[in-house]
Amino acid sequence: MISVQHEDFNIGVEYESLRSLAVSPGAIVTFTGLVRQIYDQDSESEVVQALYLEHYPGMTEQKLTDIQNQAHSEWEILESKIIHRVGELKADDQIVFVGVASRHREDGFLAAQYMMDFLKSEAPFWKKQRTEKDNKWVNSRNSDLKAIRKWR
Amino acid sequence: MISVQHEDFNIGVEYESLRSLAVSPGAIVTFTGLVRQIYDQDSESEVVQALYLEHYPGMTEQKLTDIQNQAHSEWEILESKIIHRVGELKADDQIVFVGVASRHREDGFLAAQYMMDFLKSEAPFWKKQRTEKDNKWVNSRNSDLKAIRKWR
Amino acid sequence: MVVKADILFAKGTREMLKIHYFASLREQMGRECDDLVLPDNVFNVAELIDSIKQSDAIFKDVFASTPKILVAVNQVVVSKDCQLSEDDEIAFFPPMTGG
Amino acid sequence: MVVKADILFAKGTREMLKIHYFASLREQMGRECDDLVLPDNVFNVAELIDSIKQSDAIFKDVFASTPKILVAVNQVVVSKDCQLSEDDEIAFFPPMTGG
Repeated sequence: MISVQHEDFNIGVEYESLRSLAVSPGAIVTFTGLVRQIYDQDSESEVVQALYLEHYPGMTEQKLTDIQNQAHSEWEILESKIIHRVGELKADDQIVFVGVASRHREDGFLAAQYMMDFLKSEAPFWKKQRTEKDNKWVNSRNSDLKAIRKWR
Repeated sequence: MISVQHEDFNIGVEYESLRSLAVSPGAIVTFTGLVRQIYDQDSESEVVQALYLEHYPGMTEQKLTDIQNQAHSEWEILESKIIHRVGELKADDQIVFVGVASRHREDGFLAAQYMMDFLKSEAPFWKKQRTEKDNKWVNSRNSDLKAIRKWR
Repeated sequence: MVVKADILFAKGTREMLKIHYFASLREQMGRECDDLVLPDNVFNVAELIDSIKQSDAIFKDVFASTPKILVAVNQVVVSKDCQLSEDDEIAFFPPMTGG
Repeated sequence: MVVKADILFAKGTREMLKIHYFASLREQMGRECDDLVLPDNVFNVAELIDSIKQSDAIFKDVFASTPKILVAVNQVVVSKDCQLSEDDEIAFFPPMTGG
């Protein structure tokens, strides 16, 4: 299941949902991404006050579904969930959730990392951050582009 | 922080604890291990009804602390927590929790995997499982021994 | 699927390309989208970009000043030699930064 | 640190090795632990195991029938050539299966 939403999400609820949907899981891995106050992308530390998340409706849902299906074909997964928020967010807010229930821990860890890596570089979301100084679009990170190469 | 306990634990509570203790985390990874009903170790599927977790008091706490300290020295981690239950457990019960708050997702995923891999092979816990057929000690998995080699 | 005969026949009701701009491109273009009749000499994405550059100075400036622009056709990221049909949904945007 | 002179002098109050057994070994031994005075000719783990095998038939059987037994001295897993002191805490157990 995937969800693109304005609303916040609750890890406890998402975890229990994966736990009850999966038949006899041995491992549940969750990843949550949050808005960091100190964003060090441009080598200078700036305090991020807010973040605006833009997305491409339609393509986003399709891409997240593709990424999830791909993860299910690569590893032995029982259930998984991707949530991504859009719109205005504050520092320390939750942005993204990936949860995987699997029989064995290796599949859970790898599938969660796989989904996060592809989501970062291939799902059509864009971040604009507001600091004390200005308002600017976040640049893509080279490390994120490298991250998906390891899966090829 | 580490905890060896009989009581169950709550992922939502553990997640929020990591989130509030860590200063501006960008990523929180949680791993939860559960008692699988279908345990296929001996190539035959048996329904596990209960599990008894024995441990070596003193050495367990020391080893978990060592593993946690090692993870903190290997990766950039803000906060982490290990919980392991002991005593009688039922099928579908939670056994083990590892949570990591970090700035970047790579550190969080790697540190959580690292702690789980070493916990599996080096922390003095032993599982005895009760199936419909019998009551027997679980054998260590070769894949678990291999898992720690990748970190050397 | 629209066949060539239909296009020639129904010139007046010819379908439009929908072009979307996202994030910094949307801001620089000053608008979210454009509708455009696929020019007769344009068959792929590279040709479309060249064609719009000639008619739209802002578009030309944005493409000149932005280091990397991705193109999606019908919501799938494609390379510049991707063939176009006259009712395609095109989108231009910078590299993604979600997650 | 107890020096040799003390051991010889205070034979009656000599400290004991504590030996723990866990999991399947505990069940096979039929007990959780043993107290043992470190024999004079025993300096390391391998020698201790041989020594106990000679005095304890159950221990000998358990060691013969168990494919892999780990040893911890003072709560740290060690190899069989680990040197012993007379107040060490020894533990024997099968490979761990937690998590």
